[in-house]
Order: sequence, then structure tokens, then C-alpha cells
Amino acid sequence: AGCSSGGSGGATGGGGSAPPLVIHAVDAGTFQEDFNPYHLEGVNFGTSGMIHETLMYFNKLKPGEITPWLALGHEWSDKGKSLTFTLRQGVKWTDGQPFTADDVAFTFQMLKDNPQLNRNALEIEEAKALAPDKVRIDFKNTSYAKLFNIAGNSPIVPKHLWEKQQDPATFTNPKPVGTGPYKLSKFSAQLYEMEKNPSYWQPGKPEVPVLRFPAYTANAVQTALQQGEVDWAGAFVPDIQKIYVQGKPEQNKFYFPPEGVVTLLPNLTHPILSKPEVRQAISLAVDRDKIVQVAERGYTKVAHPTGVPMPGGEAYVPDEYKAAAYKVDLAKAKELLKGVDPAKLKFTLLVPSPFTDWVNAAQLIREDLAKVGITIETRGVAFQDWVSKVGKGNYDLSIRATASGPTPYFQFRSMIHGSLFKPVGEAATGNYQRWKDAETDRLIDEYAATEDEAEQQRVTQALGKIMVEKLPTLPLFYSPSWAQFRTNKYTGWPSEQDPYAMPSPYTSPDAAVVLLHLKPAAK
Amino acid sequence: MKIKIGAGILVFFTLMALLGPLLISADPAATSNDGLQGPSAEHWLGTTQTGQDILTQIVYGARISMGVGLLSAVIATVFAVLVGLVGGYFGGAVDETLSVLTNIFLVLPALPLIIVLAGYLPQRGVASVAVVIAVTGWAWGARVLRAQTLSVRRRDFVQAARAGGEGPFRIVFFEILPVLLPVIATSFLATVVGAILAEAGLSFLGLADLSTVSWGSMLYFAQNGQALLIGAWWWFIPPGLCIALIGTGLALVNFGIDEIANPRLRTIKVRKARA
Amino acid sequence: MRFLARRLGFYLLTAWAAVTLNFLIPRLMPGDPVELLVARMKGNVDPAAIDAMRRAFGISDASLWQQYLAYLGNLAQGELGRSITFFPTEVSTVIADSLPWTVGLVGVATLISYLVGTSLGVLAAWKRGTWMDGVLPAATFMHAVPYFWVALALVFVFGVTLQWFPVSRAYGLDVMPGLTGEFAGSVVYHAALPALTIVIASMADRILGMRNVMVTTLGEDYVVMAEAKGLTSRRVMWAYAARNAILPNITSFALSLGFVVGGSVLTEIVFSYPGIGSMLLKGVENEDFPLMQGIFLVISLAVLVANFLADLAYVVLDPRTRQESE
Amino acid sequence: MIVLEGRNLTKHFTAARGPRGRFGKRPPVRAVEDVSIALRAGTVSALVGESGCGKSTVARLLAQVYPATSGEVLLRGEPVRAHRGAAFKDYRRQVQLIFQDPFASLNPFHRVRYHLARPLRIHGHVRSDAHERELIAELLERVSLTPVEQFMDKLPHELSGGQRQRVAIARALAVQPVALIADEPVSMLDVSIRLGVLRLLERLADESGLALLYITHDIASARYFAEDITVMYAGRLIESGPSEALTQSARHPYTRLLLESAPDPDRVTPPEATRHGEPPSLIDPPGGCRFHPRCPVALPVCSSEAPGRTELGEGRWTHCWQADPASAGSVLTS
Amino acid sequence: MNVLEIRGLGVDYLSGSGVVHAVTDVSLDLRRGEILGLAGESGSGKSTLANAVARLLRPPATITSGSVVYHREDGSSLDVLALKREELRRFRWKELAVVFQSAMNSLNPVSTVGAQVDDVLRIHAPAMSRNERTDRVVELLQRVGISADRRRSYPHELSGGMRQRAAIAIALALNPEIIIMDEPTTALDVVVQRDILHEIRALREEYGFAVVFITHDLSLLMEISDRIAIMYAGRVVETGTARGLHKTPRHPYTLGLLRSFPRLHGPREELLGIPGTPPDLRSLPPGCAFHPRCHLTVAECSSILPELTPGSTEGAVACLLNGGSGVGEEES
Ligand SMILES: Nc1ncnc2c1ncn2[C@@H]1O[C@H](COP(=O)(O)OP(=O)(O)OP(=O)(O)O)[C@@H](O)[C@H]1O
Ligand SMILES: Nc1ncnc2c1ncn2[C@@H]1O[C@H](COP(=O)(O)OP(=O)(O)OP(=O)(O)O)[C@@H](O)[C@H]1O
Ligand SMILES: [Mg+2]
Ligand SMILES: [Mg+2]
Repeated sequence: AGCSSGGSGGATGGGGSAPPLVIHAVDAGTFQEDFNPYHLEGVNFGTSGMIHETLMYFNKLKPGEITPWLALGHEWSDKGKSLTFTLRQGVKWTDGQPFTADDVAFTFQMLKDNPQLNRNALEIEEAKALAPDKVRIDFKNTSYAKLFNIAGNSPIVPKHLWEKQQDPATFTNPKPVGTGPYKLSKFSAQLYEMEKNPSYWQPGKPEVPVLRFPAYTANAVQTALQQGEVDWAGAFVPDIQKIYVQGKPEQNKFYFPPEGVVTLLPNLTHPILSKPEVRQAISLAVDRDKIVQVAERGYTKVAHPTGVPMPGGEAYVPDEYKAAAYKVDLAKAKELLKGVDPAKLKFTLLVPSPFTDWVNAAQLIREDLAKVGITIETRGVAFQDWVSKVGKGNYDLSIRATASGPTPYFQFRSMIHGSLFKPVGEAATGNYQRWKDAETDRLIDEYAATEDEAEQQRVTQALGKIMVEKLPTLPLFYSPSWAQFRTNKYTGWPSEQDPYAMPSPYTSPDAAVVLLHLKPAAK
Repeated sequence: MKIKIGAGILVFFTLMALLGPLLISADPAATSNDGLQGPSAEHWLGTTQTGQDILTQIVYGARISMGVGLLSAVIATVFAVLVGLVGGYFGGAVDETLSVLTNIFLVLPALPLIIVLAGYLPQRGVASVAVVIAVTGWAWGARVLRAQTLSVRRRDFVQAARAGGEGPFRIVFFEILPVLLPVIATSFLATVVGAILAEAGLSFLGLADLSTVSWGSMLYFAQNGQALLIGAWWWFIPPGLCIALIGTGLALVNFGIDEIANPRLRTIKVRKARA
Repeated sequence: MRFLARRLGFYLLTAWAAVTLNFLIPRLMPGDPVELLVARMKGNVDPAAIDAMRRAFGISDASLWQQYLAYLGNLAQGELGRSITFFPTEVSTVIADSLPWTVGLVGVATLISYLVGTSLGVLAAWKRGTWMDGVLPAATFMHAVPYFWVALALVFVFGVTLQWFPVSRAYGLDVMPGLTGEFAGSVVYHAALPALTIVIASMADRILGMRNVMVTTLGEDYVVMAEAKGLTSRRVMWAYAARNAILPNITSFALSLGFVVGGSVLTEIVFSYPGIGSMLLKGVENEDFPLMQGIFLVISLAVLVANFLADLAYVVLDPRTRQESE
Repeated sequence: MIVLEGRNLTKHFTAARGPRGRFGKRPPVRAVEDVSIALRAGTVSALVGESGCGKSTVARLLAQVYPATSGEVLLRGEPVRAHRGAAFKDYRRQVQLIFQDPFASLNPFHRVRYHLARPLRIHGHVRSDAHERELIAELLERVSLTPVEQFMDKLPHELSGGQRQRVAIARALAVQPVALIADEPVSMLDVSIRLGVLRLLERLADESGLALLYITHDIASARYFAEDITVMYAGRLIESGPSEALTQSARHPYTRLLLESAPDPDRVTPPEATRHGEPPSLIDPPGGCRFHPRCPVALPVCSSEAPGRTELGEGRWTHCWQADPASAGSVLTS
Repeated sequence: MNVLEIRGLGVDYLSGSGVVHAVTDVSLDLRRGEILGLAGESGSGKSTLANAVARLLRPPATITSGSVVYHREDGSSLDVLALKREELRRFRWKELAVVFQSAMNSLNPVSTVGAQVDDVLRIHAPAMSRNERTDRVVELLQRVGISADRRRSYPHELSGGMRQRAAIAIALALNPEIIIMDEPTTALDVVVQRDILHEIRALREEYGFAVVFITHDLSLLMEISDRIAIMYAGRVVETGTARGLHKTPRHPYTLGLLRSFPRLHGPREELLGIPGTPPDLRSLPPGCAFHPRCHLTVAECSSILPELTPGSTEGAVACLLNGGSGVGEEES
């Protein structure tokens, strides 16, 4: 795909008259002055995407759709151990310096030198500028599967400024200089503002002149949404019709596309839960529709049995299961449980108690499973406790969201890859239910060893089949990605019909892509 | 009078906690499709967002809230009695150590400490929350009891018991302890109030076990579900009111006890002289 | 002054205990902040990066003893480490940003609550048998109401329903912090409801406590004597009765400060007030050891200082305790 | 026969409160200094002195509630050394104490029966429950609390002050002591009921051969109930003698002052109006004779040296520089 | 002649367990410049009576009957029980002052002795300048034997005797007509007590105020007072001159009291004492309240309430014996 600009030229010239856009991305009481895009939580939203840009843009809503950004193209060599980018020319840093391959090489070299910034664990060997518009990055291992992390999730920083920093890990980049469509114009603990970069490389863009980021806590943003203070938010709203929509669905819009999947984790080291028929029975007994309606308030959808986010992931779903959907079948569930000692059908269901929707879902699961003779004790624990217990495998059943990525592969890898298997008692970082299956591992490794999209899709479909048939974990519903946007100032937001980017303001660099699509609303 | 009203409130809630679940034998966490209903004939106190019946939750929550309150007050009081009486009676280095310990716990801000402790709590069951609250709640009682013990120790009947040959154990627990019962009762009741409030606070912060229904967790969910913004007053008023009422009941009984000990504290009706 | 020296010694000891407790609690409990971070970041972080990050956050495997010494050493230099939640911001910076809000809010609210509560307590005791007795049931009730519930109720009534007051943050969005009237006005306006919460919820204790001591004091011979001397009621009430009754209340007031601070933590959370309470909760949720430790320490020390000030006040106000006190 | 004797008893308290001196050490309260006193079987002796002069401290030293700073206590001529264990328990059995305030000396929580049963049990006087009951009944009868059945199950607050003091006496008697120290046993009682309690004590000494120390600030009652009187001032003994002789012709100026000051409607001439000043502080007592600052006849030596004991014959002695053993009459010529 | 006349005064305490008739139908006269002693056992209503006169009773006490009339020297009189707040304030201390039992407790612990004297002057003599007041304070303190530099001392820095003197100094500040002294010396030892009694007598000579002196120590009263009233169970059972009462007590209770005190001088008389215990004021025995403890009781004592009737000598007695004149010569 090309540069999906779609810019019909400045409808409102200059931008002086266009109103600022008020954005709430993440809950915060106050802001710290931190614009280092490689910091995890302290960094202020907008740093990557709006200020610091990535080499390419990966649309997670359309797996496989990749847009050139700072890089115009890429090329693998050395069996996936070497990656060469061709860079866009004429791009300038906001301080006027030209953007070159040196900056890209510097960025990746910095990740190599500062492992704590290397949150994607890229196995970088060396990054070298070959020419002003050519840069090559060498890896220790085959890294085809990490293209997203390299090109889509590593914002480029200016060498001429960053190389002066002694410790980039603690550098807070208070006066960020980037290539992006915006630059920081104002900062205070409660509010920061960005204004458009007049010399942005996409001519005529962006059309939103000023972005305002007020600090709202999870609580405060609700009031703000109700009172129309915020134009674009990524918040969980308990009762979206009452609090936000307020009877104006054409103006107060929201769009909650899937981002990963929430599954019911069965601990496979448990003698009873390791039986496929038991997992099958559980899956048949759980009324996922009700969970989605009651616990998730209808904000999301029941997951596809493969766990692949739909719509969008069609290409990654095996044909025979394209139309598959969950159906409650208590009779069949009971049938499956015939051979199991009913006295042993007692499990605890561990949920992190701050996640109230999951607590409610657990409650519903308890009610459902009771109907087929399975006794569930739901236990709400502290988030930390839950992380530690699930990580170490000290649980019977739990609920957990999987990691997500630009293709379903990322999800499968973290969900069921044997390399993440850890014995009970040792903290795992994925595959929490402890699935061990040679075929699964072979398939995942095959994916990582190829650059070919068709091949990748085939492998992913096979993994989906395993999900449906062997039930290593039981998908429940998609994790919704939260996005509320009001159309009274700007239009052009992503929608189910045109999912050109993740609509949530907290996903980067997608949010920047969205901003570049926005146009002042017609008066 | 105060005691009567206070005891009335307490009896009401105790009965509610003990018998309520027998009368309303529904699952307090059970969800239904009629969410966010205001009070009606079917749901006397309305429903939560997920259609849980608030009355049922209040009734079942009474057990947890009062249970935590009582349990931690019992633990704290036992501790306070031991520390206070032993320190006060034996004096010397034992007392010095114990009073420094007491004073430390007294000045350390309790709730932040509870929050920090609870934040690390591996298990957030009723018992462990109660223990954490007790850990931070015994010091006041111990201090009061120590001061009282110091004065009772000097009282002649203690001296007389000692002169009569009683051993220290018997003096502490048979001579001093009974005399301090009203003080212990007062400190116990005050601790219950404190513990109920602390549990509510913890639950409200989401730091207690939220899968069990307590008044605090109800408030947590109400706050989380933006009951305020939606105008669902029936969701957050009842649990808070229950906490406040139970606290009021306990306080009334407490003040009643105080008034028996110190009749001056009574409110009085000024009657016209019958000339 | 020996009395004060003794007290000072005690406070130093307590401060040390708080510091040590602070050091020990997180280390005796399970949990790992980096794991949490990864869990929260849902795939934005590759698990393989965990070790490097753990090191960056200063989580060390040194022996407890060494860690303790290092901790004390850092503390002595005023270094509280870097927050994990707000990495790489220094904990001291986070605290410095949030503490003034809490101190201002709690300070002013407590002052108001103390003055009003004490006065009401004095009056309630003085005017026994009149309508003032009606204050007591109300105070008894308020005494048992959770801070956050008062906060919720105020938000509901004045924030949501009547929309008279803002219900979150410390000053208006468009107001730039500075020494301007506009900023000050905005701060006061935003602090109104949180302060009211603290006043309402903490005042009851002052009323009841003051009344009880006052009633006892009113029975003292010197008050009866003052009355017999034909002094005006005002003078008897304030200069004789209240002046004495306030003494035992100073200590209980100082001790209750810890409670008020606890309550204000909850209040801040309801009102999204950018104070130390919100930060503490954030620290706890993220298992941010350095932040929690720093905040708990600061709160403890603040309460200690307040207690010490109360001791000072006591010494100034009571000619008898210039020697010793329990 | 001397049953209980204190020799050169001295007690210094380190005050728990009060100003500290240099180096943060508080000066001691010199409550009792060099007091020797002997109690004889079947005899009531009185210890008289104004409030705060150390009477109770002497009583407690004799009863070994706390140890003396120096000096020793002898029981039947044997020095008492043990402060715990069986030997001490035995001492407790022999020497009992009755307190000033009957309202405070009975635990409000326990019934009369319990108060009497405990000492009986502790000291192993009971063989069975029935025996215990019998003994209790006997005790109550001895202190004239009849009908005993009615009193046995009463709580202290159901008793009048006099009755309570009787229970306290019965409790002391329960251990079957040989010496009884009564520390102002009636000063808290109403005038009209004091007599009954005092008579009971007198009778007990008489009938059971108890050695009884009657401590009081009312020298007139000592005249009536005690055989001999010892007068104490600011922690020291100053004069002693048979009660009649001492009250009728006191030798020490302080005793005379005490006698003069005691209200007496029979007095013909009112005592002269001179100010006598306040009793001295025991933290920093006056040097020499502790009475010298208030003494109308003080000599220079009085302020520098404490007077020794002057025997006056007939069992009388005094500590005064002006005492003259030769002249049997008044010490003072004035 | 009389500076204060109490007529038929009754005071009740409304307590939870019943009404305590602390003072019942008491009539008494206080003559100008005299010392009137008020004696009786603990709980007989002495303090209640004094407080009623000073209008210091607090709930739950209520005055149920009677009147208290105060006569000024110029002949005008005041109904004390009917005084309004402001009038009462002026009446107190200018006309009537009080000295309480324990001076430690009647002095404000947090202000200096001087300030507490000054307080009175400031309120009641607003015309006085600051210096005049200071002079007066010094004068008053010196008058009762406290040196001028002690006026800056706090009560806890003074000895018991000095505190009691300070309390008396405060009472004297405005030259009142009447000083009520409620057990002013019980907390002191005899020597100091003696000094203070002298002081009071001397001051009385000097200023000519009348004193109501309350104590349960009858022998003390007999020495200091001019006239004495004996109270039993809320009633005045006998009045008379100190000398008369000492020589010929008319009421068996007075007799009992007198015979309870051991004497220091003269022969060792036999002590009588009074059997039994003081009555419960909530349910008094019918007739004469003293009859259950009386050794001379006659049949009517348990049914007829004796009136206080003037006897042959100056004084009055409420006793049925000998036709209402109380104990005769032979019985005593
Ligand atoms: N435990 C103690 N610690 C310090 N000082 C004490 C202690 N007990 C008594 N004193 C002091 O010792 C002195 C003598 O006290 P003691 O009780 O023996 O006097 P007392 O003659 O019995 O007086 P009273 O007539 O008031 O009972 C007093 O000054 C008292 O303050
Ligand atoms: N506040 C009160 N409530 C109920 N009863 C009271 C109250 N104050 C006093 N009394 C009762 O009133 C009676 C008279 O008390 P009052 O104090 O006048 O006696 P008193 O003669 O002064 O005794 P004392 O010699 O002990 O001072 C007593 O029986 C007492 O119990
Ligand atoms: Mg004594
Ligand atoms: Mg009295």
C-alpha cells in the first residue's frame, strides 16, 4: 500500500482558525516532564508518533497492511539476520537539521548499548549508515518476525542531540526534537500542548493546529467526557450511553476495535484441567454472549474460537473455521464430563480484583459452570498477586489478556509457544497455562523463519486450528481498545468501515496517523 | 438512652448480618439483566450496573464488614491489653520498650501504613485484611490501658492484693483487668469503628478482596461504575450509610459507657423548678 | 526544655523506626515491579528485556543488610531513588511536586476543622441542655462516616447535581501556575470540596473530644470559682474552662493527625487531587517501591513533625508540663 | 515481746516526675530517714505526723511493700532478707497492712467472699470449700459483719465505708498475721463511724495478741487508742513515749505545736497567733534538725546538726537539742 | 442585723436512680460580721446549701422551694434566688465570695495567682487603672501572707497553704459582705490549718465580713465560729452558739458527734460514737431521719417529723424529746 494520505488539501488554510483538539490518552493525575520515547510509563503520550516517528506504520486492524513512513522500503538479507532500510529524503528535524541514516543507525545502536531501553529485546549486532538514505541493521538471529518491533515500534531520535546525553536511559528529553507532525509547545504538570510542525514532510498536514493534553485521572475523565471537555479519549466508561453519548450518537462517537484476546486460562498442570474434554466442557458451558453483554457492557465482541481478532484477521483463520462461533451446549458439556469424578470438578478462578469487569465475568462463569456441575470459587486478588500467581502457575483457572501485535502470530506466540513454558513455581512471561506441544512449537518457529506473507498466514491458520481443536486456552472475548471521539470539531476518524488505524489515542504511532486524517468539521 | 439507641442499631445490623442471608438467600454477586434500576418493589434498594441486587449485597456485605471490624478489633484489643497491662504493671525496661513501641505505632499514620501493607499482602482475604488493620490499630488502646494500669496499679486494692501474697499474673488478670473492663470495652468499640472504616477505605481503594461483597467493595464498584455521574445514588448511599450507622451505633454505646463512668458527660434536661 | 529534648529523642527513634519499617515492608513481601510493568504493558515489552530493566530500576540482589546500609546512606543525602512508575523521575521530585498540594489542603482543612470543631465542642459543653445538644448526635454520626463517602456525597451534590464546584484537579486547566490572583482563586475554588470533606469528616472528633474534656473541666472547682467570681460567661468559658480543656486535646489532636492524613489520602483519590495520597495509591498499585517508601516516609515524618509541634504548643500552653509529661 | 521492728530505716525515692538536677538526674525524695520503731504483741502503738511526713512510707517499709534504701526490718528478732519466694510469702503471712481508704482498697469487681478467700488460699489455710466457708464466716464474725451470710456475697459498693474497712481488716486477719499495720484506717470515714472501727482494732490487739501499728495524723485519737505514740516530722522520728504522758507533757517543740494546733473546744486560752510556715520539702530538706526553720526556740546548732536521741526515761525519748534528760518536766523553760 | 436570711430552702438532685433530697426545708440566718459554722456528716447537704446560696448549683440540682434574701447595710434587700444573670454577676464577689475546699482545684492551673486576683478587679472595678490593680493585688496577697513576688507564680508552684491563702486573697478582693468557706482547710495539716484559721479571724476583725464556715470537724467549728448549725440528712437539726452547743447539745445527733471526738486534754472521757450508717437521701426513714441511729428514740420519732423549735437558750433544735427541747441534762 502506498502513502494513504487521502489529504484533499487544506479545507481550512493555515489552521489559525481551527480549534485545538483536547486529548485524553492515559490516566494521570499530573505529568512529569518526560518525552523520552523509550521510557515505559513516565513518558508523556504523543512522544512517539507525534514527535518521534517510526520507520514504518503497521495497521493492527488490518494485519499485513504496512505503510512506509520514515523509511520508504526495507529489505532482508542474510536469512533474516540483516535488514536494510531505504529512507525518505527531505525530512527535517524540527530544529532544522536534516534527518539522515545516521539518526536511524544511532537510534538502534543506542538500543543495543542500553539494554534497558530495548524493551522489544531486539538482538541487534550492529547498526550502520550505508548512505545518507540507507541504513543496515544486523541481528544476532533471524529476525523476520520482529519487523514490526524494528520498523513499527522504534521511534527514531535525533543523533545530533541525543549523542550528547551521557545516559539515554535516564534522559527525559524535556525539549523534544522530532520529525513528526507536532512539536511540544507548552508544558505544565496539569497540561501540555503540542502545535503543528509547519515544515512537516507531509505537505498541508496536519490540519489540527494545536493538541491539548490535560491530566485526567480515570475518574476525572468521566466527568470531562460527560461535560464535553474532551474531544478524543481512550477511557473505559462504565455506562457509555449515559455518561458520554448522551443521546447524540452522530456526534459523540466511539469505536472499540479488538486488540488481543482475553482468554480463560486453564492451568494445564492441573490433573483435571489437563483433560481436553474438561476444557471442552467448560468452553461449551460458558455463555460468552452474556459475559460480553453484562460484564463487558457490550463494549466488545465474543472472540473467534481461534482467538484471531475479527474482522481484519480473516486471512489468518483456517477456512473450515471461518464461520465458527461459540454456542452454549450444556447437554454436550455434561456428556463430556461423564467420565470425570464430579467431586474433583472444583476449581478456584483467580482474578485481579481491580479489573472489575473480569471480576464480574468470573462471577458469570461461576454461575454458568455451576449448571454443568463444576464448582468454581472466584477469588479476587491484588493485581501484583495475580501477576505473580499466574506467572508461577499457582492457580486453577484465571482470566488473562494476551499480548497483541500487528498479526495474530504475536498473540499465538505469547499464548502457546513452548519456549515460554516454565515449570510451576518459576515465573513465566507467557504461555501461562503451560501448553507443551511439539507441533505448535514447530509452527511458530516456521513463521519466524520466513518473510513470506502467504507462508506466514498458512502457519497462523494451523495454529488457529490447534486453538479450536485442542483448546490450550479458552478465548472469551476481545480486549477492546477504547476510543471516544467527538465529531463536532473534526471528522475523519477511523471506523469499522474504514479501520485505517487503531482509534485509541493511547496507541502509538497510530494516534499520529489518526491525527493526520482529521479535517475540521464543516460548520 | 444513648446505649439503648446505639445497642438498637448494633442489634439491627447484627441480626441483619446473622439472619439476613437466611431470609434473602440470593447470591449477592449474582448478576441479572436489569442493571441500574432505582429502588422498586422488586429491588428495594435498586440494582448495580451488572444487575446485582443492592439490598442483598448490603445484607451479605454486613457479614464481611462487621466481621473484619470485629476480628481486627479482637486481635488489636488482645494485643493492646497485653502490651498495656504488662507494660503498665511491670514498669521498668519492659514498660519503656513497650511504650516506645506503642508510641511509634501511635504516631505512624495508620491508613498509609495499612495501604502500604495491604499493597503487599499476598492474600487479601478477610482474615489477612483484618490482621493488617489490627497491626496498625492496637496502639491507641495499649496507650490508654497502660495509663489506666499505671493508676490502677497504685490503687490500694492492688497493693493490698500484693501484700496478701498474690502473684503478678493473678494481679494483672484478676485484679487489674476486671477493673479496666469498661476501658477495654470502650477501646474495643472504638477499634471496631476504626477497623470498619479502614476496611471500607481499603476496599474502596481496591486493595481488599473485591470478589467478596463488603460495603467497602460495593463503594469501590459504585465509584468504578461512576454511580455518581449516572445519578445512581441508590448504589453508593446505602453502603456508606450502613458504615456510618454502625459506627454511630458503636459510638453511642461507647459514649453511653463513658457517661456511666463520668455522669457529667450526660446531656441533661433542664427542668423548671417545681416551686 | 528537658522534656522537649526527651520528646525529640523519642521522635528521632520513631523516625528511625519508620525508616526501617519502610525499608523492610517491601522487601519482606512478594512481588516484582518489573513483572507488573510487563503485565500492564501487555506485549509492548518483550519479556526478554525484563532483566535489563530490572537492573535499570535499581532492583538489586545484594544482601538485605547491604541494601539497608545503602538505603540509609542514600536517605542521608536526601536521595529517595527513582520512581518506577514515573521512571526516570526522582522520587523526591514526584514528592516535591505533590506534597505542597497535600500540605496546603490538609493543613488548611485541619486548621479550619480544629478551630470550628473545638469551638463547637466548647459551646456544646457550655450550653448543655439547649439546642446545642443537637450537635452531638450529628457529630456522633459524622465521626463514623468514611472520608471518601463524604467526598462522594459532596461530589454528587455540589459537583454533579448542582455543578457549583469542580470535582477534580487542583486548579483550572487554563490557569498557569504562578503568583497570580487568578491562580490563587482557582486553587481555592478547586480545593473547596476536598477541604470541606476533610473538615466535615474530621471535625466530629474535635467536637466530641473537646466537649467531653470541657464538660469535665466545667465541673472543676476553678471554673465554678471563676463563675462565682462574677466573671462574664465568655471569660469563664474561654479563659478558664476552654483554656484548660484544650490541653489534653492538643495531644489527641496531634495523634489524630495521622488519621486525618489517612483520610485525606482517600479524599484526594476521590477528587483526583494531585497530592501525595494519589501518588501513594499509584505507587502501591504499581508496586513502585521507591515511590511508596518515599511517600510513606514523608507522611510519617510530617506527622512526627506535627506531633512535635503539638508538644511544643503543649509546653507553651501548660505551665505545669514544662517539666515532664507522659 | 517485740514482734516487728524496724531499725534505722531510710527510704529515698527517685521521683518519677519533677525537675531534674544537673546531668539529668533527679534528686531523690528523702521520704524516711533513720527511723527505728518496734511493735509489741498485744499492744497498739501509734505513729503520728502531719500529711506527707512519711508515715505511709514507714508502714510500707515495715510491710515490705518495697525495700528500704538502708536499715533493716526484723521479725521476731530475725532480720528479713528475702524479697521473693517462700520465705517472703511467709513474711507476708505474718505482717499485714490495712489501707487508709476503704473505698480504694477493695477491688470493686470482687465479692466479699473472694476478698477473704484469696489470702486463705494463698497461704494454705483451707482444706476444703466447706472449710473455707467456715473460715470466712468466722472472720466476718470477728469483725462484726453479721449476719455473715448476708455479707459474704456483697460487692464493695454495696457496703458502707465502715463495713468496707471491716472487710479490709478481715482480709488482713485471714492470713493470721502476728503484726498488723493500719495506715490511717479511719481518716476517710465519717466521724460518727470511726469509733466502731477503732474499737474493733483495739479489741483485736487485745484478744489475739496482735502487734498493731496505728498510723494517724489525729494525735487525739492516738491518745485514746494507743499505748504509746511516736511522732514523726519530715521523714524523721522526733519524739516517742506512752500516749498519756506524751500528750499531756510533750517535750519536743513540734509535738507541742501539734498539740496546740489540734482543734479543741475545751481549750481555755486560744493559742497565740504566730505564723509557722509550711512543712519542708523532702527533696531538699533543711539541714540539721528538720524542724528548725519553724521552731520557735531554735538554737544555732539546730540548723547545722541533726540532734541525736535523748532518752527521757519511762520509755520516753526525743530528738531535740534542747531536750534535757535531767529535768523531767518541760524541755522548754519558757 | 441579718445579712442573709434563708427560708424553707429545698434542693433536689435528679439522678437516674431517684430524686436526692439534698437540702430540705432549711431556714437559717446569717448575722452581719459573724462566723456561722455549718457542720454535719459527709453527704448531709452542707455544700449543696452553700452552693444554693451562692447560686452555683448546676443541673441536675434544682431549687425546689424557699427563698434567700440578702440585706445590704443600707437596708435595701435582694432576693438572691430571683437575680437575673447580670445582677447575679454583680452580687457575686462584690457582696458574696466563696472559698472552696481544695485550693489546688479552685485556682486556674494555667494562669498566675496574681492574674486570678486581677481578674476580679478588672471585671468588677473597671475604673481602676492597671497600676492601681497591681498595687491592690500585691496588697491583698501580702495581707494573707504571700510575698509580692509570688504573684507571678502558677498555682502548682505554691504549697498547699499558700494556695489556700491565695484563694482567700481572691475572696477578699472586693471587700464582700459574706464569704462562704466550704471546708477551706481539710486538705491541710493541723499546724497550717491553725495558721489559716487565725488569719480568717483576723481578717474578719479587720473587714467585718460574715463567714459561713463549713466543715465536718465539729471541734474545729466550736473554736472558730460564733454560732453553729448542725445538719443531718439535708435538714438543720440544731442551731446555737458555739459555746451553748458545746456545753449543752440538744439534739442526740449533736451529742453523738461531740462524743465521737477524742479529746486531747482533760480526762479520757468515754467515746460514744453513733451506731449505724448515714441514711440514703433518696429514701429517708419516716419521721425523724435520725431515729434509726438514735439511742434515745421514743415511739413518735418514727412517725412525726420534728420541727426546728427555739429552745430555752439561744438556738433551736428539731427533736421530739422532752416536748421538743431535745436532750435533757440527765441524758447527755
Ligand atoms: N512512690 C513514691 N515515689 C516518690 N515519692 C514518694 C513515693 N511515695 C511517697 N513519696 C513521697 O514521700 C513522702 C512521704 O510520703 P508518705 O505517703 O509516706 O506520707 P504520709 O505521711 O503517709 O502522708 P499522708 O498523711 O498524706 O498519707 C511524700 O513527700 C511523698 O511525696
Ligand atoms: N450532682 C449530684 N447528683 C446527685 N446527687 C448529688 C450530686 N451532688 C451531691 N449529691 C448528693 O447530695 C447530697 C448532699 O451533698 P453535699 O455535697 O451537699 O454534701 P456535703 O454535706 O457537702 O458532704 P461533704 O462533707 O462530703 O462535702 C449527697 O447525698 C450527695 O450524694
Ligand atoms: Mg499516708
Ligand atoms: Mg461538701
